Amino acid sequence: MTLSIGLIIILTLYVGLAQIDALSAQLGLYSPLFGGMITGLLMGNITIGLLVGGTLQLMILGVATYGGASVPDYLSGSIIGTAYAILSAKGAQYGIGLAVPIGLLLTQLDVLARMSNLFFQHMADRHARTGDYRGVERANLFGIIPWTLSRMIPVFIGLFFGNSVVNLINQYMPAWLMLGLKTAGAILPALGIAILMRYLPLKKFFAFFIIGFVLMAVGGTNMTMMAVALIGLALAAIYMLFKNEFKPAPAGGSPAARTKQNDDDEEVEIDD
Amino acid sequence: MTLSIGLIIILTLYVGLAQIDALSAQLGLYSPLFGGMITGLLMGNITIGLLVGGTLQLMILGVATYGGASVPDYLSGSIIGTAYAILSAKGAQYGIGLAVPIGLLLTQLDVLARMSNLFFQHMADRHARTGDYRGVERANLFGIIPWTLSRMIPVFIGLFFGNSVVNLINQYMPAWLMLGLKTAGAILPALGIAILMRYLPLKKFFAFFIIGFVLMAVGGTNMTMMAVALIGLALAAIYMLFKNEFKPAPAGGSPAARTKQNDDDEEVEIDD
Amino acid sequence: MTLSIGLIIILTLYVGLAQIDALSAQLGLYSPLFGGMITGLLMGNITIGLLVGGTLQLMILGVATYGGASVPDYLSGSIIGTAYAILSAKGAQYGIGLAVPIGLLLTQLDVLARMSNLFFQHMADRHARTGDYRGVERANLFGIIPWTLSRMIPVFIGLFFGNSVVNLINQYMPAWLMLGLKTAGAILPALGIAILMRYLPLKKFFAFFIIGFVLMAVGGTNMTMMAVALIGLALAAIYMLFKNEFKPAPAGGSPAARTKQNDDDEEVEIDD
Amino acid sequence: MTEEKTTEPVVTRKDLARVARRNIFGLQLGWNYEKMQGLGYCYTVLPILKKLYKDDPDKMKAALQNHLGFFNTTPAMSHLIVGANTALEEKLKGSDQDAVTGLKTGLMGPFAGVGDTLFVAIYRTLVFSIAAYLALQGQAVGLLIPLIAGFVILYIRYKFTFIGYNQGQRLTTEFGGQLKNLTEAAAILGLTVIGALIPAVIKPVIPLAFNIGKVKLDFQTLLNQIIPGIIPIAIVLFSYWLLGKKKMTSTRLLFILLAIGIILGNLANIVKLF
Amino acid sequence: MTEEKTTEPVVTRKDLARVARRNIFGLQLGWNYEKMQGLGYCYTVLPILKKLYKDDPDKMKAALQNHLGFFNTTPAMSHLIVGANTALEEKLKGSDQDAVTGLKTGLMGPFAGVGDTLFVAIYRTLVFSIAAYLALQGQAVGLLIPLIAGFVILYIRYKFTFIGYNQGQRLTTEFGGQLKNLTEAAAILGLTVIGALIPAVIKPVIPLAFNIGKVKLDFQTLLNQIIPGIIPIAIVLFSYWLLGKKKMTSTRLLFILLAIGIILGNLANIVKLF
Amino acid sequence: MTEEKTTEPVVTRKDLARVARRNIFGLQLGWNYEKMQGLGYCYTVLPILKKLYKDDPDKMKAALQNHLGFFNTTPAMSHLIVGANTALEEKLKGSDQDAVTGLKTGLMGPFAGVGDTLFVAIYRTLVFSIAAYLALQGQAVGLLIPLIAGFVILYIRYKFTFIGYNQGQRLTTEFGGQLKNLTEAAAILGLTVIGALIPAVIKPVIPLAFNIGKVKLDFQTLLNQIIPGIIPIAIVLFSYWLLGKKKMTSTRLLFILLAIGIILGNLANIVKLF
Ligand SMILES: OC[C@H]1O[C@H](O)[C@@H](O)[C@@H](O)[C@@H]1O
Ligand SMILES: OC[C@H]1O[C@H](O)[C@@H](O)[C@@H](O)[C@@H]1O
Ligand SMILES: OC[C@H]1O[C@H](O)[C@@H](O)[C@@H](O)[C@@H]1O
Repeated sequence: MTLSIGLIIILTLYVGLAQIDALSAQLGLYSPLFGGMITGLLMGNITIGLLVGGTLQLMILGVATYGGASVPDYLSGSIIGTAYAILSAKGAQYGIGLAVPIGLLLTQLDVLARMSNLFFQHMADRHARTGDYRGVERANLFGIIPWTLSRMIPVFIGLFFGNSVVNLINQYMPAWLMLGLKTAGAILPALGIAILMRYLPLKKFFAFFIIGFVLMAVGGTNMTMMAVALIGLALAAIYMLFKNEFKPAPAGGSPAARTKQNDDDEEVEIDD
Repeated sequence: MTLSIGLIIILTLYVGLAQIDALSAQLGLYSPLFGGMITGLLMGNITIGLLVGGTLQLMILGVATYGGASVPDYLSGSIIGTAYAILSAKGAQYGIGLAVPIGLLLTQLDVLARMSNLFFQHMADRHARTGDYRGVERANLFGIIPWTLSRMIPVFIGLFFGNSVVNLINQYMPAWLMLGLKTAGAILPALGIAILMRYLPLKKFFAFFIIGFVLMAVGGTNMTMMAVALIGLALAAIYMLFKNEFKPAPAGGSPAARTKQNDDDEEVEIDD
Repeated sequence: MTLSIGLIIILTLYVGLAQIDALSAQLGLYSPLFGGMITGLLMGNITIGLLVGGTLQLMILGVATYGGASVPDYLSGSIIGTAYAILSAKGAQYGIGLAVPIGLLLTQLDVLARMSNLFFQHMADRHARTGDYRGVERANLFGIIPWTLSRMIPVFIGLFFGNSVVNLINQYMPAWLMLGLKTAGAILPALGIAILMRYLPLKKFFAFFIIGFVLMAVGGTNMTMMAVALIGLALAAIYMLFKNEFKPAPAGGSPAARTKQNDDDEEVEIDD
Repeated sequence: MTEEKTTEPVVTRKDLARVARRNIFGLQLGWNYEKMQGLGYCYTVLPILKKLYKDDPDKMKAALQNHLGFFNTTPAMSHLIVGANTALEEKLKGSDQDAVTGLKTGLMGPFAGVGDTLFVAIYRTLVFSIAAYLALQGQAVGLLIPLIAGFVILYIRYKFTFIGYNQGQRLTTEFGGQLKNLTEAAAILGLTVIGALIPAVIKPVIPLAFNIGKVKLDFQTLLNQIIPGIIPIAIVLFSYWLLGKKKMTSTRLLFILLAIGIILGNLANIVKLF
Repeated sequence: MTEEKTTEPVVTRKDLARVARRNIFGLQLGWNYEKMQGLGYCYTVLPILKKLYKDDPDKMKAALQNHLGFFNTTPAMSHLIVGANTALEEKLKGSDQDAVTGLKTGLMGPFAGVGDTLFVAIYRTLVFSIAAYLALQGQAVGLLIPLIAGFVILYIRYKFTFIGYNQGQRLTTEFGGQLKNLTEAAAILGLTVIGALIPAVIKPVIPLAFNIGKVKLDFQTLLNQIIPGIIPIAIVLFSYWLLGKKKMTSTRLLFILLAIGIILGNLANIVKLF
Repeated sequence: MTEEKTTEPVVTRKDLARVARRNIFGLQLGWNYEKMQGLGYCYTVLPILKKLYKDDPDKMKAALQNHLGFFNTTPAMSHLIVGANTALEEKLKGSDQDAVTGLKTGLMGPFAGVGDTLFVAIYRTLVFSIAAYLALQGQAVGLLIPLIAGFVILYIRYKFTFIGYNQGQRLTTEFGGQLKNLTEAAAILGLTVIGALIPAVIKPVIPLAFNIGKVKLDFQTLLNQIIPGIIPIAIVLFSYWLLGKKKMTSTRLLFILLAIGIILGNLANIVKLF
């Protein structure tokens, strides 16, 4: 199978739109899950798209651009990875194996975009000094250009050379690596989960983490994530019920102090 | 199969006795569950009796004669419905489908009985004025007559004409209605459950409702109602344990005030 | 199969060592579980050892030498019982059936050992009066002799006459007793569990007991003890979390008083 | 027996037991729209009236007319009131019928609130839902649950007469608080059971499947992958929501559910029409 | 609208709605390492500035430069600040730009803390983990979850502009307390889901079995008898522990996990080497 | 080390370590009905006595006799007392043997209560019940649980000597409170495990079935439809109830359970007799 130029252009436009979504409405187009699904859908194999996108999504679950940090671009990764997986007919694990290094590599382009915008900030500063508010407005909108190009260019290139790249890999990738990547793909979601655990108040509320784990682990075939989520909701509601019913009236300022303490506990710095 | 006159008389006597049970000892004879079971037992098909009685029981779960309200007479309904189901050999759903309109119709006779008793109240008032306490006593006991007749007459008639009614229905009931009633029978318990939810403090304790639902929904083949009830018991005990351990000493009158608030939340009026 | 004299000596030495473990480091060698397992291992049938040891372990779960009480010697019982079970090739239930009376009988030797040590206590008292601390030291170490002999002698004798005893039993034990002992073996763990329930604050925390029971009872094939233990851990953590968050500051001395009350509740005397 | 009494009691254990029996049997026989349980209440306390006013026709007449007045509460709770009433009547000996009426009408309202919740709504949920669940699985043995529980309640009602007699007018405060607690705990248990009842007894089979390419997708199976029991809970929550609407009655809801059932049951045929 | 205002308001509902839309669309378009969301913030509040300072070029210049200054917070929370800022700006009419800056910089820090936890960490866990879980089971329908939730969040962001405008400077105290509570409840829910996610999505197959006599012992089956999911949880806890180490970055952890995966996947062959 | 001390300490870390080892090994070797752990206690603290009173035969004699007196507590807890005793002995240098005795006899009682609950009842439940459960499933690996936990406890005992030494007489208040909390949490865990143990390890097969018409009803299957594990829990609750009776001993209960087992096992034959 080959990628038509039309499809390449559509996916390139999609990644630009998705990047704008990431900055503004955040409806989800920007997520690897959507990236994989849409690529899969357009290339006629939605299942592979869901597997690639879903796994990448879980890997990046705890990773976020806190404070403007740059994170691996698994959106572009999921698009190119899904495409390669379908082109090569080697299954989702193959696509994940490729999406990961691509996503890591593209981290740099995010940095580049954030730096390029400095130019528009300075342009706006100049307009501000003259009171030209329309100029300030324009400067902000220009920011769209670096943001979208930083995603559209690599995706275009990646898809355009897709066949050749895939052929190259197929020739040189050893069997043990394929086998290994398969298992690696199955454990990589641990990454996103572990990072997330660092950001949530695990020490205070570890009991609920255990309950969730055990329910799913021993729950059998009927157990679903939604079921566990409902139990989690019930437990949260019970916690709030008890808090409302039993909490002694706080002496001035003490609850703030208590919270601070917990925050300290959890604020572990992770460099992405 | 036909109903012997002896059986009709026994069931008629039973419904009279059951109505007295409903007013006095409330051991359960008055419940559709018993009505269906006993009719089924006497007619040689206890399973159908349990299915008809059980479903009607669940439909009326949240319905009660609060304040002297009249509710559908699903006791008589369950007796006649079970009898028709067995007579027609068309299964429990068929019996449920017939019991429902019968029960609704008979609501009116409950009203009639409650009105007829006015006569005895006034009789007692007259005796009271003369100090004839034996007369007052008698007046109260006379109340048994309207109460029991309001159930015994319709049940007798319903059973007596059973065969003809069943034949009529079988001739004219379309297939889609039979099919539809089958599914309707399977969802009708939602009625009693939803009404009950209006009478219980669902807003305050919805967490436990969720837990019960999820446990049963995902619990697999080993899960039983008794198991969930035990979990519910444990959760109630934990709530009381915490209440005893953690509840700050209440300031004068405040707990009453708090309760009032909850009551307000839940007191939704439902016309039956 | 017969027991070599070498094996008999090794097991005799083991029970001596295990008794010292019971008094000092308490690593577990003293437990029927280890007794059964090691005997089974050395005699080439570890599974039977685990079954005999495991069942005896559960029987003695709530039994402990509180205050220096003498308890059935199921350690020696598990060694001899496992050996007999393997020698007779009649299965674990057979071994358990024999281990129980043996363990009960040997209770007396524990009493004897504790009495014999009086001799060394008095020896130490004499040395103390002269200030001979080395003598005191020696007196304590001599205590090892009664303790170990009280286990080593019966185990040696039991194993030495093993074959003859087993033959005797096989000849005279009726079928119904064998059948009955099998079921008895399956319910005997109730003994240890019930005793333990008397020592734990069941009245206060019965809710958690129920939860544990229901989880395991309806949990299906995936449920394991470790899973329930994790849930128990989570519940304990939630209890402590709430205690920290919601407990009103105690007035002077009141928590002690409250605890006392609970203790009273639970302090049921059981004679072993 | 209560500290308020001065002379020795005339009401014996046997009298109280008799009143308790009459209360169980007779309270609601004469139920009517004017005085509701008024007739039955008078019937219930008659043995006491006879004992106290046998030789005083005027007091008897006054007492009879008084106790024939309006009364209505949860039958189980009425025992407490009858007991307290007896103690008061015995003490006042007909000297103050207003005090007696005040006691009755003051307690019947709040006791109906607590009692209807605890002894009707929650109690019936617990015993009948589990019994009905077993019945739907073809097991008649579940009927023992309401039967046994019924006898327990009878025993409690019997005891209530004595508690009411001994506690007298302190009933509302102390005893009321305990009942509130019990009601709350019972509500938690009841709601857990109600939640479980939904997937256990509402089991529609929805005959709807799509063919996408070669794969046949069964609608219900698909939904159950989100969470089993999603259709039953949706139907119940929809019913619950409807009941919150103005003008919605349980009878109307019944017809709506019947309609939904008929539609769902014929869904496969309905879809084919398009 | 707040009690602090004296003259009638000039900012209309329509103005606030416009600001809300700009906030959603434009806040981060010009994101840069110097002022972060500063450029976007200025863009967001421009309609207000135009309305207030159209006829006063000096105030306009000052306001533009002021609002181009450093700003950074969770986008969802920024609406509250923008709203409060608007109310203050309307009241002060440019008389005290320091007060405005103080409001912005004072709130953005704490709001970033709460907001990144609630609207990023927990929110994404909930919607994306369930969606990804369904995706791994081949169901695209799960993608509706983030989509629908996304629209809900948009609505909340829209409302936040108005809440910020009405609450003014009281934002931190009252509203902050509510958000803390919500964050705590959401964290419980989030951690439950995270715990469940581990055995649900981490599913390595470890090809390792021992032959003891005639019995074949599969390593993974054996471990699962202790508790199913023991391998996934061990991998996650190991990763969690590594992340707590100095010098450990998520990228390094990625390579470690890749290595572990490759080793585990080839375990059968590796064992044969010995 | 504690604030009560004035002169520099003579007891070294090495001394304390030695005492801890003797405590573990020797405390109960000389256990007897007269002084219980008295002989072992004297053995345990001997290194300290030697160091302090080597050159003072009178004090040595007095100290020896004193420490040979009655002593009894949970071995794990004894370390705390030995530690505190050492600190006091070092401070008083034999000047007040009554204070030392007071410390020992004052602490040993309450510490036995907490210690026997935590380190015996609950601890053994947790480690041995899970290990025995795995053993009954044929897995020897479970024996590692008590073994590993045993080493952890050894480490704790070792530490307790030092904690006792440093905390001195403040032991009862602060440290006691922490232990109480731990005991409560551990009891919750223990009771959950005990509850689970019942259906996991009590598995009687009751050979009883009825033939009603053509249907064969298996007694046990029928009961399990109410709740699986109903027979095991009934047997345990019955045993628990019996143990509460006067004159009931665990040995008697053992014979009762044996009898029940023999009856249940032969039930099919017994029923045939009638
Ligand atoms: O951390 C606060 C904030 O920083 C940046 O502006 C962005 O990455 C946001 O997504 C984030 O919420
Ligand atoms: O509501 C109070 C009371 O009213 C009526 O008397 C009857 O319907 C009772 O069942 C009910 O408890
Ligand atoms: O009860 C306190 C204590 O008494 C004896 O010394 C021994 O049996 C110990 O095991 C126990 O802990």
